[in-house]
Amino acid sequence: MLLLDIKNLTIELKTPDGLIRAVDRVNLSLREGETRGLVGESGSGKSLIAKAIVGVLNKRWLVSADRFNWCGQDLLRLPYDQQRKVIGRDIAMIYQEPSRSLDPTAAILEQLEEAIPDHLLEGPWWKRGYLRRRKAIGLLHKVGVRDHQAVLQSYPYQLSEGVCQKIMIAMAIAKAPKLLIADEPTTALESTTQAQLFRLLASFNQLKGTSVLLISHELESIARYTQSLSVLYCGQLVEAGETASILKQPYHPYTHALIKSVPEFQPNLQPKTPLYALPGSIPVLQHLPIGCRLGPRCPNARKECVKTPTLERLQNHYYSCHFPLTGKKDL
Amino acid sequence: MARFRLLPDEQHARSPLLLLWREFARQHSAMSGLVLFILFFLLAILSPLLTPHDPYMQNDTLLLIAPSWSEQGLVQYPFGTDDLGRDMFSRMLMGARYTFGIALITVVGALLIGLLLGVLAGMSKGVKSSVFNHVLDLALTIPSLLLAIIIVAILGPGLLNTLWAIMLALLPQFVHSIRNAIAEQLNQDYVTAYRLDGASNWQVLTRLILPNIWERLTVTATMALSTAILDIAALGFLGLGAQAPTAEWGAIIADSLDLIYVAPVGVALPGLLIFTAVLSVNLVGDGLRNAMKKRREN
Amino acid sequence: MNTLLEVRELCKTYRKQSGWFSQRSVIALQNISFTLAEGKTLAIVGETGSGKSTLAKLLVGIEKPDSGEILLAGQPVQISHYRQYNHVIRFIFQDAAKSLNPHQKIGQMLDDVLRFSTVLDPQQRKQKIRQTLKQLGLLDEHSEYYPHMFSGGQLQRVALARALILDPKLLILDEALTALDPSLRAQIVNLLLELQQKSGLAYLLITNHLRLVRHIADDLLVLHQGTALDYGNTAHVFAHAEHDYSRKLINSAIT
Amino acid sequence: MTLYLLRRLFLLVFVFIALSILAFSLGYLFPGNTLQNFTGLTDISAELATQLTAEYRLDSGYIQQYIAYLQRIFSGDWGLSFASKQPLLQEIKILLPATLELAAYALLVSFFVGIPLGIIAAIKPEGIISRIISALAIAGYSIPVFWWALLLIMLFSLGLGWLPTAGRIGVLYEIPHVTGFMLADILLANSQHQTEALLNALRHTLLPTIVLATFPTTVMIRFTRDSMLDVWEQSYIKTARAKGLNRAQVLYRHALRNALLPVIRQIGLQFSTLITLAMITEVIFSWPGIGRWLIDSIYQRNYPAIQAGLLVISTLVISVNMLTEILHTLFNPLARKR
Amino acid sequence: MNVSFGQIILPAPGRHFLSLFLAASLGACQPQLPETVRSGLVYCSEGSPESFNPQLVTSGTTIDAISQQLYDRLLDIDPQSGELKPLLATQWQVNDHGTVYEFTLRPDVQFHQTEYFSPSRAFNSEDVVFTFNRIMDKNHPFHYQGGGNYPFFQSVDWANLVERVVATSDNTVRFELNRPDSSFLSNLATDFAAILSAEYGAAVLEQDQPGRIDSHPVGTGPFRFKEYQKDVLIRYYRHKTYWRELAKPEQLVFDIVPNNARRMAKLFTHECDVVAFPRVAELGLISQRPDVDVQESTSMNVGFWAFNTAKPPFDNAKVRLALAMAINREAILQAVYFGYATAANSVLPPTSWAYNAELPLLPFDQTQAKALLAEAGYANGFSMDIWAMPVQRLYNPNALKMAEMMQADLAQIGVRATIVSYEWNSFRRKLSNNEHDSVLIGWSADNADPDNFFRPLLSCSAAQTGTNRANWCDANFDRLISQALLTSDQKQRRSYYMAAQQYLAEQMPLLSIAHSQRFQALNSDISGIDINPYGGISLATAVKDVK
Repeated sequence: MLLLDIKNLTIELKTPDGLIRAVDRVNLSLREGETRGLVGESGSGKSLIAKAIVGVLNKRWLVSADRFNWCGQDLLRLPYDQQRKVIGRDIAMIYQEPSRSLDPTAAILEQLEEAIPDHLLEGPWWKRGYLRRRKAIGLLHKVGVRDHQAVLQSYPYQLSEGVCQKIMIAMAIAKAPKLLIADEPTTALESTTQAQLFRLLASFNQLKGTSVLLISHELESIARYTQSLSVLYCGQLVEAGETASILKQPYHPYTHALIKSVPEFQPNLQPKTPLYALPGSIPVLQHLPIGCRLGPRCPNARKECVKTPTLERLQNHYYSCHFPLTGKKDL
Repeated sequence: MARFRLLPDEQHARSPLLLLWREFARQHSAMSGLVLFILFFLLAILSPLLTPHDPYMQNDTLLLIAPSWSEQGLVQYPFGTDDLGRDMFSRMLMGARYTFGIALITVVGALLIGLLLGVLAGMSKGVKSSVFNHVLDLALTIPSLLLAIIIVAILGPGLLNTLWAIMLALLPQFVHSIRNAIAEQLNQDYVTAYRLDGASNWQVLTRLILPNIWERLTVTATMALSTAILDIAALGFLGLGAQAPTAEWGAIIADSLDLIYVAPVGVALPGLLIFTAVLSVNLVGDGLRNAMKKRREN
Repeated sequence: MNTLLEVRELCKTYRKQSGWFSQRSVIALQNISFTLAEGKTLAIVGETGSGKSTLAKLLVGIEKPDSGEILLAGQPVQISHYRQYNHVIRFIFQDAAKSLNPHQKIGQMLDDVLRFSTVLDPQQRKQKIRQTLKQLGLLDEHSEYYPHMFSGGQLQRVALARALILDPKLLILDEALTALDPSLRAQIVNLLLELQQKSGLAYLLITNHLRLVRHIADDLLVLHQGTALDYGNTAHVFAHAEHDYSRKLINSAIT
Repeated sequence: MTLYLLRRLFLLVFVFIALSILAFSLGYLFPGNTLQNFTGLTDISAELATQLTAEYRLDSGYIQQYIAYLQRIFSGDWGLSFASKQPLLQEIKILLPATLELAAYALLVSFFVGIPLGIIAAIKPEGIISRIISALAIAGYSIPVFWWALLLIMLFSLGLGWLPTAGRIGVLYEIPHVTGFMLADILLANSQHQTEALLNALRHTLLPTIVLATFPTTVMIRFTRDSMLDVWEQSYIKTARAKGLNRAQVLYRHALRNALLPVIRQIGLQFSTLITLAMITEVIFSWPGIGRWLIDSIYQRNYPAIQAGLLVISTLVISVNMLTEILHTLFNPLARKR
Repeated sequence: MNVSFGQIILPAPGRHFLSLFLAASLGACQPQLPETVRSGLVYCSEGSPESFNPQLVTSGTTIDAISQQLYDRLLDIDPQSGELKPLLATQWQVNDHGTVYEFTLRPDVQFHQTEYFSPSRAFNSEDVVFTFNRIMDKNHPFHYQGGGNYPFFQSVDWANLVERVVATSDNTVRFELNRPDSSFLSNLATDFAAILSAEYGAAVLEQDQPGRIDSHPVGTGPFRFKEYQKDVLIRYYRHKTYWRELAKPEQLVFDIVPNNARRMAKLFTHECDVVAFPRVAELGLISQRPDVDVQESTSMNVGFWAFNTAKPPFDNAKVRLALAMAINREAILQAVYFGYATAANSVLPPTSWAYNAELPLLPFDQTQAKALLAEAGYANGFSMDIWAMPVQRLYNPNALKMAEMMQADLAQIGVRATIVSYEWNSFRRKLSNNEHDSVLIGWSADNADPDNFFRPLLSCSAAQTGTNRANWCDANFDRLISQALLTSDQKQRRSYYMAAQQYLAEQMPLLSIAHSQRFQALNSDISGIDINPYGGISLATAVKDVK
């Protein structure tokens, strides 16, 4: 069953000069227990999508979609309170700067306990406080923090980024969410900690069946831990499908470039030889090319590319390109 | 990470200053504040040319003429005359020079001296700087008006002494603000980069730090200006600042207080002018702050 | 191949005031030695606090070492006279946007570099600026731009232009590639490689991005808490790291 | 933490020394006879002069003089007032509570009006209520306090005749001076007409409090609003909301604490302005406090009084400053970091 | 924008609502007021008293506040006729030479019972002797208390006039004079001649606090002293064993409000029951209000501009005359007195019997003034200062404004004037030291005798004591006014005074500017207060009509 089913999600920024379309008709779906990666360069709109799902975008942004279903309920058409309730119950999110995502003036214990919903505490009300505390300690152990006594009494500034991120995860899983969104969770961390965290996320997916939406601009770190992948470029979905199949055979020139630019995916590449790179730079939001936004940088671009390509499907593999790298396309 | 850079037309280069102005001009209140500010500024410069009558000339035959909107008023005296037959309108205009103009001079003076001290403090380190900081902290805790009052007590009342007093009283906050701004700048990567490019301390200061802090300085200066206007007027009102015939707004209020029942205009009008002047300065300052914030956000 | 830079037994200790009288010493670097030949790339890897940033600061002269020597082309130097040594060593900051004065046009900024450190006349400076911009794939009109008008990748090019305009022999890149998006990073990496091949530039790459290191670095130095653990040919260290910590670091990136 | 407190204390001592040096040097800076400025005696006979000179160490170096000055300050011998010939310390003891009382009311008003309004203004920053609050705030921020006081007097006292224009209580009520705080003294006076006296005192207090509270209230509004808007944009607020807390919970548990912590500090900073404004307010409402006394002293060239007034007011301001800073640190884990 | 801030009219419903709100929140519950508050009277005065002993002072402010409230004199002056009336003395006899006066004292007059003094006996002749010996006798224990200056008595040359004061019995006192003095009885009737308590004097001496006799007064007057807060208020309570009809108000408070406008405001808000010296500018406005009454009376006073004749160039009569002629007096009358005053050609007001009506009013002639200056050798003018008193007085409601006008006038003849003003007490101190060039001040009569204008203001003895603001000592003039005192024939005296006035007009030690009327504003529920043309006000008879 589809947990999340979004069709033609559009997110626009209100500026004095008019609306700027930062996310352009993106489709995104997630099954129960699935881990999906959301990849794109910075500014491609991946964080916006995540925030739109959790509903924490501020008023300067305008969100619209043909369909925005969560467990069959269209969130955008739900009353505000209802929407918050559903999201608060089912979806959790962690951010790239854990130390700033924790309230600097509150002790960890307080913040962690606050994240534990009442309905998960089984016991008479007078034991709630004790249970809550036990649960908080348990959560810390789950995310691999052993020295719970010291950590619980600490304030965020006293802890390292890695521990903060673990606490963020502990807070996220406290309510046993159906979906965990991780927005660049490892950017601020040391490389040795990064792997640890990804493994942690993967283990929750496997043990509890929690769906995970992993957002990153580093294709190589995401590819290892996700089952499926969505690739964004400049607010457009360029390709989506199972991770393995995309890595094996990308249809879109951008995905192709992305894969080829990472030395790790090119085992035969000699050291100090040029990497594959698309020419040009990412356009700024005010000056997006019409049609396919990769157009000016695309090696295969032709005049048809001024029209926005539609999302095509090949088995479980979606792509949006007029001239995919393999396979025939009927016009 | 995904913070969007909203870039303007690539055709014409927009300097940060221009962006600031664009954000500023977008706020109606800030713009009206600016217009008023310019008006007061022009008044302060041109008032002797604009006054229809000599603001100090007493006219025994025209005592306490009502403002021209009242039935007993005369057209030549739009705000009427005071109890010595002096034209209120002209006195109000001259007041712009004394209250607003002197405040402006005070702030500019304090700014310049503050810049000197602030740069010295900001660029130096160690024990000297720590002692300096403590002295500065002390000076900051003493209210500006109190400091001004003490200085006036030493020097004796008078507009010129007020000027020195307020300048001295404003100084600590300028030094503080400039020192902090410079310290902040010195921590920036681009300062290090500039040094690595071969820039001397002086070049770092003049070509890099000053252009980068002057916007903040302007905001500090507007706050200081509103304080200065209020302080000058308050001292004038208390009889410690501008003395009797001087057409300083605060002094005029104090002067007219005795006639508050007969001629309330003498209290209402200068007060309104002080209020408007301070408001215009605050609107500009607020607008500037908002504009800087908006520019940063975009 | 000539040795461009040699570092011998470099030490640096920071003193921090803690309380009124007591001082706490933090050892940032301890006996670091390495050499770098012309046209080669040395990568220095390590986690935050390993001392790699301190090393960079010592090398460009922002800070002075407590002991040890830095030799340029065999000559011991005190790198604090920037106008002289910035013709040899240039520094690229982690965040290009923060290393540029927001109130100055790119052209002016480049012009300032030349004014401070060369004796070129305005005409020659203009010429040099144009040439450098072109070399880095930027346009002439970019010199009329303010930093905020560039996108991330372009800004890194501008930063490179600023470094290269003095024709240095060595670039120190402090995490300068880490924050870039993959496709842009590839572009910049290509650019760096091209420059090295063409003009024999040497790079000192400070990073914790080991996959990239494997691709572009000739030598590798692993730093941990101020001491050098493994030092040698990149491929060798990757294959046969001596210290546990080095292995852990390498494994975390490669598995 | 102890170290921090010690350090603050050390700073306080340093600041006080600097302040006392300033006050001491005023004895020389003021026009007129130094001996007179220190003692407050206007007619000093030759033999008394020799005696006092020895006592005040005016014949020795400045440092000895300063030490003698400090000794006098601590032993409570502050000299006499030129104007009343009364010991200054005694006068100040009577006057200071009146100022403190007024300042305290104003501060309370600014707290209970300013902070809620600031929060309301921050909740919908573009809304009409928020705009009105902001406009009021900037107007209140710009209004000259003496003019504002006059306007209110004209309206409420002269126009409508509801409220008195001067003093702390009707002059016909005789309230013995015990604590110096009028309301407390009335309650302590234990007369059968307490209620009437209390109401009378409240009527007298109302206008000065409103006038004095205007500026700090607007500062509070602006500060709370900015602080709140700032905090509301922080990631941890988003985290809290993603946790599933509702708006009120987020506001109460996370936003408020973080937004109000800097406000505590602001009180300390505002206190200095408050005292200055209190001086003007006291003059206009004939409030028998230390500010009015100080300004009168300037008219009267009462140098010993000016000297003492400066010392008292500045010490007060600095102590309050220090206190709020310590409170701020106590409540704010982040500030302890340093 | 036709806003009159003085009377802001709100629409009726709003007004009602607001007043309801205020009444509810602050509750002005009239009926339960304590008696001291209910019948208490608040008199808003224009300044602080200098002392609580009338002997030591001259200022009208002090006299108003202390003299008739706390003390009684031997004699009184009938405000209507100006004749002498018995007070503490029930009757008196003079010998034929006019040199011995014998007074019979009133029995059963009680001194105040206060927190600091309980009298053991009633008033008797010992108190009279004590009181006047303090002034005359340099060996009196209190003579030098408070500086040893008794300005009024010194100005009338009391010490040389009175040989001695003897208690002839418990209730009779004899004054022996060195020479006859026609103003002697009038002087005893002035507010300065208050009777102190000898017993209290002994008590404070015993406590070694002699200063308290002047700061914590004990008298026989209708009110007793309670407390004094400098520059704030004086509080009196009713003297419960007063020999005459008890004072109507149980409590009397002098609320010290130096600022004119503020005093008016307090009147309008009923914070004050009686207001001294309402500003003449606002009289029209006050009379429109139904809740406020204005009392008016002629008053014997003069406002003048005195030159410090000891200082050059003011020692030159031509310079003084020139300065006087440069002043536009008419304008001053309009702008400062708002027409509620008559131009003065002499120090004596027209109501005095010695007034010289033939004396011409000094013309306003700046050309001639210039000519005179040139004659005196100051063709290019000079710089001077004009001291303007910081308080308003009957004789000069706004000295600062007057000074500003004169400053402008003087500029026309090339004299550059600086205006100087200090707080009132410092002002008077500095003035007594003769630090001024010229000063704007004035004089209100203490009794109906013309001598009260000449001797305190311009005699040599007054120049020594410091009430002679012109610092003028002229043998010729002194001779004229002393001769006038030696005779009791009014016609004869009058001719001397005429000559003296003529002489003053030529010498111009001071320029008499105006004689003004005296006003007093009070709430309409107050009655029973009359203005005395000879200074001091008595509030004992004031009745507050409580609703």
